[in-house]
This record gives sequence, C-alpha cells and structure tokens, in this order.
Amino acid sequence: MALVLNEEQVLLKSSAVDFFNSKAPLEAFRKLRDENNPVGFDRSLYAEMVELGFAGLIIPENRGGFDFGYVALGQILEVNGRTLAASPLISSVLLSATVLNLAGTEEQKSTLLPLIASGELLLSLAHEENTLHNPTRVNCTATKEGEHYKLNGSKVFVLDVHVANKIIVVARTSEGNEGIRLFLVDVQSPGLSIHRTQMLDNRNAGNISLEHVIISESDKLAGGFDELCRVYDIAAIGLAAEMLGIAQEAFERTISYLKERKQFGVSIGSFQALQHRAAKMFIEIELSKSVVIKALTAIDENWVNLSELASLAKSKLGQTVKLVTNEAIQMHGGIGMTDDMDFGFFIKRARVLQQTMGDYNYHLDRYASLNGY
Amino acid sequence: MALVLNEEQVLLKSSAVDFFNSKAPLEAFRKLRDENNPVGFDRSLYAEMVELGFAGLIIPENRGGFDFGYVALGQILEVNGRTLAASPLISSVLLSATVLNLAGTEEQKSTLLPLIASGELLLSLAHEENTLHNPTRVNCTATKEGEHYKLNGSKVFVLDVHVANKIIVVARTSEGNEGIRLFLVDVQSPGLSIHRTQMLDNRNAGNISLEHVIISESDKLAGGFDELCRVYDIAAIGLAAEMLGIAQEAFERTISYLKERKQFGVSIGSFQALQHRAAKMFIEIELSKSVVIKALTAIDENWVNLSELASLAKSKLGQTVKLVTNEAIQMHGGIGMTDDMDFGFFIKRARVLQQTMGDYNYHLDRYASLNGY
Amino acid sequence: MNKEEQDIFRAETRAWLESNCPRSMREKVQEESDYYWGGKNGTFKNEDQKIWFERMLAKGWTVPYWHKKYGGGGLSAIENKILNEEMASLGCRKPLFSFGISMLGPALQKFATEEQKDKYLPEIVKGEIRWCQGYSEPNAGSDLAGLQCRADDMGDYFLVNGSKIWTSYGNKADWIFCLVRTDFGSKKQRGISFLLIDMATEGVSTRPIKLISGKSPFTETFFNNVRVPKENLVGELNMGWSIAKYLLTHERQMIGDMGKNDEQVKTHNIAIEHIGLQNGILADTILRTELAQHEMNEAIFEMTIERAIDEAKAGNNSGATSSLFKYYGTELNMERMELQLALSGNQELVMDNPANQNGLLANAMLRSKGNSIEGGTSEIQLNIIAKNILGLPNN
Amino acid sequence: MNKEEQDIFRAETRAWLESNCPRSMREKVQEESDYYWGGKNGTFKNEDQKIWFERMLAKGWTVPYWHKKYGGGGLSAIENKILNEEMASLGCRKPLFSFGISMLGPALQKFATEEQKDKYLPEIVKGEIRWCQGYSEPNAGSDLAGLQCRADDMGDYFLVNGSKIWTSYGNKADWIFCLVRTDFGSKKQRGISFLLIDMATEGVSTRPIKLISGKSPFTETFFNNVRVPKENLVGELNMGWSIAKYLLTHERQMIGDMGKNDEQVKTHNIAIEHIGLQNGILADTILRTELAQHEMNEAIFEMTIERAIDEAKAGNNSGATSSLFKYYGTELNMERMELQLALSGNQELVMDNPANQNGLLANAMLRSKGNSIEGGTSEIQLNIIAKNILGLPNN
Repeated sequence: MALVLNEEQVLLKSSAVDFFNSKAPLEAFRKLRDENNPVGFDRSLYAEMVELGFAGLIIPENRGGFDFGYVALGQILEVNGRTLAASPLISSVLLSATVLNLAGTEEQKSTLLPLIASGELLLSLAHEENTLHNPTRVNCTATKEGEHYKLNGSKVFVLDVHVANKIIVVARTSEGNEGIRLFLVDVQSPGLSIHRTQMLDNRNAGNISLEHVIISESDKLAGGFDELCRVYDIAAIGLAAEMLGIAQEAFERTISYLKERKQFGVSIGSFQALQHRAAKMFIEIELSKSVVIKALTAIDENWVNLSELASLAKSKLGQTVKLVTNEAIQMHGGIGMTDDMDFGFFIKRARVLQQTMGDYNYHLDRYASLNGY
Repeated sequence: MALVLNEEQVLLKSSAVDFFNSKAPLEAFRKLRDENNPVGFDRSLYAEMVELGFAGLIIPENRGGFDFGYVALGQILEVNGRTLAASPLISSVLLSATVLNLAGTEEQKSTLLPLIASGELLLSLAHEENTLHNPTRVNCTATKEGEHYKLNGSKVFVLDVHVANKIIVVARTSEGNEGIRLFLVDVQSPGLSIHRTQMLDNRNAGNISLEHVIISESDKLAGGFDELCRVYDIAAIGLAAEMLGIAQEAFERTISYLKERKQFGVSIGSFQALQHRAAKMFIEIELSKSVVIKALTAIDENWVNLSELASLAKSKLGQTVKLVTNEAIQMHGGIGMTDDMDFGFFIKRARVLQQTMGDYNYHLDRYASLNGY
Repeated sequence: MNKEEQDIFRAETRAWLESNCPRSMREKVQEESDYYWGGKNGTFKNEDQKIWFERMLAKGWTVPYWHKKYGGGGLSAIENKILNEEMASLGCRKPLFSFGISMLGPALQKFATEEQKDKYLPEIVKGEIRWCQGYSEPNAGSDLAGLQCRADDMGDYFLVNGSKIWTSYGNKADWIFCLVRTDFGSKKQRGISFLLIDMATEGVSTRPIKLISGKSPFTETFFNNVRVPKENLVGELNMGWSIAKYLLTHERQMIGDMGKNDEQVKTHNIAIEHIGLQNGILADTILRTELAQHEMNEAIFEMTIERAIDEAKAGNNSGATSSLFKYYGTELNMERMELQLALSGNQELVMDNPANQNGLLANAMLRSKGNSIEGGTSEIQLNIIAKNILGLPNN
Repeated sequence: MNKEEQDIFRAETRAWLESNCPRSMREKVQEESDYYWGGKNGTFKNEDQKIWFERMLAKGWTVPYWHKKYGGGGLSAIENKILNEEMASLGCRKPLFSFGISMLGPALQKFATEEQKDKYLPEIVKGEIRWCQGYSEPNAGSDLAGLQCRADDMGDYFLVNGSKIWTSYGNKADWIFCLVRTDFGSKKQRGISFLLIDMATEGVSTRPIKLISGKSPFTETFFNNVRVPKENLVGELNMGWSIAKYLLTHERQMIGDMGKNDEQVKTHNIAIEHIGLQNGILADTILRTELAQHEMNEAIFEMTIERAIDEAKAGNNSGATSSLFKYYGTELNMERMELQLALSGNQELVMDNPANQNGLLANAMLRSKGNSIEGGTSEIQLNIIAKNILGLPNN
C-alpha cells in the first residue's frame, strides 16, 4: 500500500475533522475540566462517536465492526489530538479491542467485540505496575486453583478504569515471559478495588488492587505475552497518531500567531531566527507524518518489522511533540503560559502520551537493540 | 586560587600572543605543509620557544625548568591553537615531561628533565594500541629476563615519534592494572622500528613496533598505572586548552566575516538567525573558558577531583570546537570550503585533538561513571 | 575598616544573631509565607517571625546597607558582606522580603528627589508598604518600550488609563511602581515615565492570572481614570526608560541564577532511584547520555558563575554577561525539569497524590517554561549578546 | 500504451540490454571515470565503455526520452521508465553522463529557440560537447541574483568580463552555460541573461579549486573581454533569472538525495566493528544514543521520500518540498560522516595509509561540510520553507 490515504480514509478523516470541530472543540474539554466532571468525558459525545463508527473501525465485520483497519483509526486519533476531545477511544478501542482481536478466545471475541463497537461496553487494560513502562516486569499473580484463577497484585496508570465495565489484567501464572497471561475481570468482582486518579492531562487513569480476585478459566484470554507485545506496538503507533495531531495543531496555531503578533512595529514572524525555528518544526512534522502513516500501514499489512516501526513512531513523535509544544509556548511568550490560552492543554496531554507505553528514550533504546546494537 | 590569571601568567600569555603572531603565523604552518617538510615543524622556531621558556614551564627549577605550572602551560597551548604552530610542545612537554615528573625515578628526572627544558631532548609517549583510546587495553609486553626487560608489541598514534630521541613505552609486565608499567626506549634500540604517518592535521604521529627490544632495569620508570592515568588527565586538559584557542580563533574570524560580508545588499551579520547562532557559540566558548581554567588550576593545586574535571574539559571542548569549526565553514559559505581559507587547518587539527586521549563521548561516559551512574 | 575591626564586627554580629534570631527562623525556607513581606495587610506567620522582624528592624537591619536617615542599618559594603556571611552561616532567614527593597529602593536611591526618598524609603525599611511592579502589558511583551498604558497630564494630576500584566502579588501590594506613556508623539523609548501609584486609589483593580502550572502570584492590573498626584513622578517626565533599563538588568541577574542547581538532590540521584543501575551504569543508556550532557553543562555553568565573580573581583571585564546567565541558566533549568520528569515516569503525572505533593514536579516543569520568557525572553538575550557584545549590525 | 504492449516493450528491452551491455558495464560505479562524459577531448576508459556508448547512441538511448529529431530515443514516459527499471535491474551503467543531459538540456527544451535546440541538443545526445555550469561568483553566493559577471551588448556580439566560481569540471568542459548581467540599471533579478559560451574563445581561462578535503572537480572560470555571438543568448535578454530558477530547483533535488544512505554499510555496523558490544549493546553508550538518533532520522527520512513519491503519484501536494529534502538530507549526511569518524577512531585520521584508502573517510567528512552550502545553503532552504510554505512575512 502506498503511503497515502485511500478515498474511503480521506472521507472518514474529513468527516472526523467536521465532527470534532463542531461537536468537541477544545472549549468542551476545558469545560469538563473546569467543572471537575466525575466521568471525565461526555457520554453523549462518545455515543455520537460510536454512531459515526469510530469504535468499530478495527473490529471485524462479523463482530459488529467495520474492519476499516488501523490506518483509519489512526486518522481519527490524529484529528482527535487537535481538539483533545476526551473519550474512551484509546482505552476501550485502541487498547482493549486490539487485545481481544489478537488474544481473545472465539467466545470472548464474539460476545465482547460487538459491545465495544456499539459503545455498550467500556474496557480498560491494566498492565503497568511501575512508574516506567516495562513489559516483562509483571509481579501481579494469577494462581490456578481448580477451575479458577486467583489474582493478586496491583496496577497503576490504568486508563479510564473508573468508568470501565471490565478490566483486562496482565498477570503472571509462572516465571518467564510465557507465564505472562491476560485475564478479564469484572469491575464488580469481590477483592477488586479501583482508585481513580487525576492525571496531568485532566484525563483519568486509576490504580487498582486485586486481593484474591477469583476468575473463571473462561475469562482467561487465549493469547499471552507475544500477543501482548503486539498490542503494545499497536498502541504505541496509535498514540503517536494522536501526538501527530497535537503537534500539527500547536504548530499551526503558532504560525498564525507569528503572522499576527507585532513587536517593535513588525510582525514577529518576520524575525529570521523564529522563521528558521518554524521551518525546522515544519520539517520535523513532515517527517513525523511519514513515520506515522508507515507504521499504521504496517499494522494493517502485518509487516514483520512492526516493533521497529512502532518504536520509530513513538520515539520520533515523542520528540516532535515535545519540541513543538515547548516552542509554541516560547513563541507565544507570556500569554502562552496562561491557562486562558490552550497550550497548557496541549503540553499536558503530550507529556502524558509521551509516558504512556514508553517514552522516546525507551523506544530509541529498543530501536537500537532491535537493530542489534 | 581564583579562576583568573595572575600577573605573571597574564604577562606570559601576552608575550606568547606576540611570539606566535610574529614568528609562527598560520601561513608558516601552511608552508611547512605545502613543502611536505620531513621534520613537520621548524626546529629553529622550537629553539625560540625553548628560549622563551615554554619547554620548561612545568619542570621544577632544580631540574632546569621554571616551575610555572600547568595554568601557565595551558595559556601557551591556547595561544598556540590560534596559529597552529607545529612543535613538539605536546609530545615532549605536555606528555613526556609530565610522565617523568610523576613517574620518573630520581635518576631519570635529573638527567632527562633538564634536556627537555633546554630543547635538546625530544621524547614521545607510546601508549595507544587501538583505534580508540583505552588506558587498560595494553597488549604490549615487557618480560623480565635477569637484569633486563624484553619489550614486544606495537603502538599506534605516537605523536612526533619520527623526531623523538627517546620513547616512553607503556607495556605490561603482568595481568591487571598493576602490571601496566612505563619504559624508556632509545630510538636506536635494536628491534625497534618506527613508521612515520601523516595525520589529518598535517602533523605527525607514528606507528612503532617492538621486537625483542632489550631495556635495562634502570630504564623502567618508578611509577605505573596510577601515574599514567594522571598523565592522561593532565594531557586531556592541555589538549582542551589548545582546542579553546582554535575555537576562539575560528569564532573571531567568523564574527569579522559576518560583519564584512554582504549578501542581498546587507551585511550577513544582520540576519537574526545567524546572530542567534553566533550568540550561542559565544556562550559555549565562555563556558569552555571556565572549564579549562578550572581544570588547569586543579592540576596545579592537586585537587582530588582531577579526573572529573579532565573529562569535563576534554568532553566540553571537543563539542565546542566541533560546533565552532563546523559553523565557521557554514557561515563562510563556499569559500570556507576552499583550502585557500584557513578553516581547513582548524577543523583538521580540531578533529585530531578531539580523538587524542579520548573523544567527547569517551569523556562524557567517564564523567557519568565517575559520578556513579 | 581594617582587618582587626572587621574581625570585631564579625564576632559581635555573630553573637547578636545567635542570641536574637529565633531557632525557627534559621530553618530552610519552604514556601513564600516563610518570609514576612510587610505591607498594610501584612501578617506574620507566627510569633517568631514577628520577633525576628522587630529585632532586626530596631537595628535597621531589614535593609542593613541603606542610610540610617531612612531607617537602614548604615552599614558599609564590607560590614554588609560580613553580616550576610554570618546570617548565611547560621541559616538566618531574611527578616523582610519585598520588591521595595530589591527593586524600587535601588531605583529611588539613584533617580528620586530627596523628598521622595524621605517619604518612601523609610516605609520600605519598616515594611509598612508592600510594592509591586507594573511594567509589562498584554501587547508589549519583549517590546517593552511599545507600552500603551497612558498617563495624561491634567494640570495638577496625571490621569492613568490602561493595564499591566505579570504584576507579581498585585493583589497583595499597597503601591505599584509603573511605566506609563506620557508622550505619544515622540520615539518609543522617549515618552515613557516612571510613576508611583497607590493601589487604593479609585479606578485601580487587579485580576489573578492562572498559569498552565496552576495558581500564580501574578495578576493583571487595570487603571481606569486613576488620578495620580504629580509628585509621584520619579525622575524627569518622559525619561522613565532609563530607570526601567536599570531595573531590568537588575532583575535579569536574579532570574539567571536559576541555572544553578541549588537543590541538594542531584538529578542523577533521581535517575538511579527510578531507573537503577545495570553493570554499574544507568539502565536506560539514552537518558544516561542526556543526563551526563546536562550535568556536564550544569557543572560548567557553575564554574562560569565562579569565574565571572573572580574576574569581577580582579577588575577584569569578563565576557560572561547577565544575558549569558539569564539565557543559559533558564535553558538549563527547563532541561533539568524535563529530564527529571522523564526519569520519574508516570507516577509524577498523577495530580491528586499527596505522595508526589500533588504533581509538584509536573507543575514545576510546566512553570519552568516561563523562565525563558520572563525578565526578557531568551531571544532578547541572544539579540543583546549578538549586538552589544559581538557587535553584529542591526538589520 | 496498454499493459500488453508494455510487457512486450519490457521483454524486448531486457533482451536487447542483456545481449548488448558488456558485462563490465554492469559493475558498480567506483569513480567518476567509470562513466563516459563525452566532449571534444572525451576519452573512453576502456573498450567496453566505448562499445556500450556506441550501441546505446545508435538506438538514441544516451538520452532515451528526448525527441528522435535530436538524436534521442523518442521514448514515451512509460517506455523510459521501463528502460530505466530494466537497466537498474541488470545494473547497466549510464552510457553517457553529462551536465548537458541533466541540466542544460531541460533548460533548452523549455526556453531555447528551435534553431538553438537543433544545434545544441544533438551534440549533447552524441556526447560531442561537454558542458559546464557558470552560475556562482565569489561575491554572489547565496545571493545569486547579485552576480556581477557582465555581458555588454557591442552590437553584433556580447563582450563578457568577470569570473565564475564552483564550475564543476570547468577544466574539462568545451562549453559553459552562464548567467551574466546584461543590465545594471534595473532590479537585481531583472537584468540577468542566460548565455552559452564556447570555452575555446579567446579570453576564457580556468583555475582549479583545492578544497579542505583535497582536490576537487571545481574550477574558477575567468572571462577577459570574451566575444560571444548574439545567437548564443537563450531566452529573452534580461530574462535569464527564470531559467536559473528552473535549473536550481532541479539541482536541489539531486543534492538532497544524499540524505539517503545508499551505502550497503549501515553506520551501526561500523560501530559494532570498532567499538564492540557489551551485554548486547554498543559498548560506548554515548555514541550509541547518537547513533540510534541518527539512524532513526535516517529511516524516517527515507520514509518521507517514499511518502512524497506516493503523494505525488496520487496527485496530492505533499508538504515535503525539495527544500526540505535538500536541507535535511545534507544535514543527515554531515552527521553520518562525523559519527562514522568518531566511531572509527584515530586510524581513520592517518592520511597516508592505503588500508583506509588514504584517509577516505576523513576527507569524505570534510567534503560533506560543503553539502549544506552548495546548491543553495541550508539557510536559504529554511528561508524558502518559512516564506514560501509557511507564509511568514518578509522583514
């Protein structure tokens, strides 16, 4: 596939632009934050997103989805990054539907995926246990007892867990990577406690703790560590797509400002030092676009070098979005620092996305290792 | 001691400026290069340097020197970097006299140091065996046989060895760092062969090979690996001083050019992007001055953190001189690339100095390790 | 003052401090209210703070180096240095902290009439009036001279209209020292005057500014037909720019000091704690590279401060100017914050967790983005270096 | 041409190439002389080169996509593409390499009279005349339009005086295409004309330019009262700037391609060879960080080339312009050279050692410094992006 959108994807993206601009502008998210909304997103807005098919893009047609693929979902995430609309799209769709697609049993897929596509079910993935992303350091245990598993341990940074109906928990049944397995846990389960936290980006991620939570064999997923690693790769690419949207929006607003704002009697955009920095940001964004579309394509086309592309995309976008959010504030000067302007929202969301599933350094390191050095 | 020169040092530096400008301008070195001079430097010029006391600055008064210390020598090296005058100041004085000061026996010091100070003796230090600096990887062997040692092995990158009278060879008498010792070898010794090479900076460094070279016990130095490491630290600081001179000269010439050169009807120094890059170079040079004087002071005052300061100085100056030589060429445009302009000389000398005794990466790595991470 | 006299003064000072500075006033300052800021509504945090203030005030040591006629301590430069050294060595807090002391006072000493000095300086020394600064405006950021807040000469008073932004503690101050435009006809820098305004005057109001890092001490300050007596003008009419420039240089040096890592906690200790070592080196070698680079520059920046001080002492003109320190110091601080956040991971992104002081580090990172803007942007500092130091031509 | 016809053409072409391209002409090009450059003094390096040139010339395939009336192959775009693909797949070298084909030819096709095309294009196809380019001048670098080399209208001829710099192979070429000033009164870009000059004319001389990296193909070219016939003017008088701009865009794309690492040797293999692995990662973790950063950007740059091609095919206007490729490609190349040198250590600094091809890498590093200058400096590319793409205003 060429590194361009096909007609269907172009159409989808342009309808997403219209949707987010009209229904979920940044002011809407600001309002949710200011009123300290307990849900953290607008349920009716998510219903409209579901209506438009966003929740079913990566779900097969025979499971109630549209099977449009990850290039398509990536476009939604990118556009979403421009207005920062809060929704469970990442937790339920990008993460959890992908887990089920790759690791679910036939039974799990056929019952749960349609509910994700229809927005009736919200799922969260509970995998992190530490402050830094680390796929193999899993201390949460799943002990087999007869026909059941007993889960013990705790998880942090579980996106949107405060509104989830079910949680996919990564736990260890034995030593080694093959002992790392996935379990479906109902949020009502005895022994499970959920502590909602407020993150820097004013979204929600929670800590959970599991004390002797009993799970039936049928709630164990079919796939294990290998599938989970693929989920991480796909998630990293999806997050990179959102970071691309943030970077573009912050950049475009900054360029507009450079043209409008006058100092010393001239437009500050006429200062060559700022022009060159703007040009360099432009280049970084163009490069970022290339790696994101390439990596999204790799998911849909099952390329063998997915991990390498995922690390390239996550690492590069982490750097690009950091550069652009910092420069946006600096070039706006004092008002860029005020909460009244929107750059606080962009930089905060960017830093959380950078940390999620591994920061640029984690992925740069992994890229080098994947290349044998 | 304050981080400023005392009166004596100021005087010395200013006489060095006069000397190098009048007696050893860059054109003199260009001429040596163009005529492919077999010695590689001007012996009569070195005699004048000796006359001015440059060769005896770090040699004690009771050994025929002036005991002015390394801050003083550093000023000479810095000024030297501005005109790139070739001389055995680094090989014979900075390296070899320092070795003898720290590791020589009383006998060796009393016979050899006066000859270095008077310019009658040229010494080289043969330590590198590999393409990258590595103090502990010594394969050259010194085997004790009765009252003698037999040296075998080969060395690379031995500065000025083609004109040396004696060579200080680092060789191994046993496993471990305590087995690393230093030996004085006469260039006439049977079994020693010297192969002069032409380096990128048009200076000379040679490869030597030792086949059963017989050395008497009295030619073994008293000190070993610890003293050698201190020599490396001191050498790194001295080289940093020369790099500081190069950086300043290339920078000042570039600033002059920015003021003179006109494009699009205005002086190119009025372009803000170039102004900001120039200002950043200025800052890097100011920082570089601080670390060089601090590190030179640390030698003279025997501070315990010498290694840390040596790595800071060598690493920082490696980066500064790389930045400035690159920017000098870029800001001069096409003519900066021509051999007629002098920037080729500066960048070539800079790259060789960067490599000598460990590049910026080697020292940055060591700095982190010295700080326990 | 000869060496012997110095030693005597030092011994006496130390003895006095030891017996007069309450123990709790020698503890490390944790927050803004650990200092007494004075003012009409000034409140003491605790009894010790009050005692300490009153004892120091009685000796004139709230501003020890100002003249006794203003209530200052009348200390010579060398005595003042000795006092500072002894206070630092015992850890004594400053008894009074204010922009009156650090900013307005020096300007008044240099530019005001005797009458003005007699009126305002004693109030500052006694902490009776709390001052704030009114320079920046929403439409005059880096181009400060482009300010629009106007003072029209109405015969016996000025009528001030306009607004100021980035007034630190504007909502807590009693008076504000302001740059206002008094001549719209002439060249930008001309036509600016330096005016002292009582914030209790009718028509003055403030509005707090929320930053991306949360609450801030900054306000916007609005002037709506505010009548200001003629005698509140400092210096000549239309010549306020020279006062402003004098104060800006002053401010810049204060901000540049941020590059110094005063924290006891070295960033590499945070790294070791969160990431750990593997074979003796930091397990994440990418961050290790950045960290080493950062700490190298931090160390060398501190040497540069040291060298600049030594050069100044030796009477040399070092190239290391306040613009260099402002620029590089703030760049280092921003880099340090980003690095610490990257090293610490997701737990520092939780904003409602007392364990991380509710996102203290994340907010500090966000706040640091303003460092390279306030007190003259990084771009302005680079312009100054390029033009004033390197002599590169204007466009 | 339908799919079937294409397949037939492809099969025939391949068969012809296989039987006509000498084996040695399919080997990788090592040096400049592996190509035949043509010209009055053109010499073949060996018999195979001559045979290959003559066979291709006979089919018009020295310039396969030019019209047959000029001696070209008359191939359609699709046929030409197929020919190129088949040549690439067999590894066939180009039979004739010249600036006449790559630079002057396209300009003549677009701007020259029929008469001029009839005269010059066949000479290029046949390799009879070797051309060089005369644009830059010592005092007109980035500001090309500020050029001073003058052509005065003397009635029946132009009298050319001045000099050019950076003429590639000026000492080997027969003719030079030049930008000259024909009007000193008007605005800079106006008043420039595009002139073809026979270098055998009296008054033309060249001088080789030595670079910091050693010998170079560049010369300075001097014109001392050189008489040039009026009919050698291409395009209208004083309108040469549009031709120059057309050719510069062309050139920029060629240079930008350097960012692609065509070498089989990845830089990290050099690193592993010289530095070695420790616990599975490069023993020098500082260089490892830089290397990973570099190779990441290298990989993403290649994806950007790929995307730009795909977008162009799809008829989209991608933001990735020639200025982006020129800027970023040359930056990457310079960074790669510095990295390879740092990774390789002191042995690569020895300039008289056949084992390292006498300092090949060191000289390549030095030569690379020119990449960001030639063909429009990096600064010019950033200006173009800022102004033409981002629409930022002029100062």
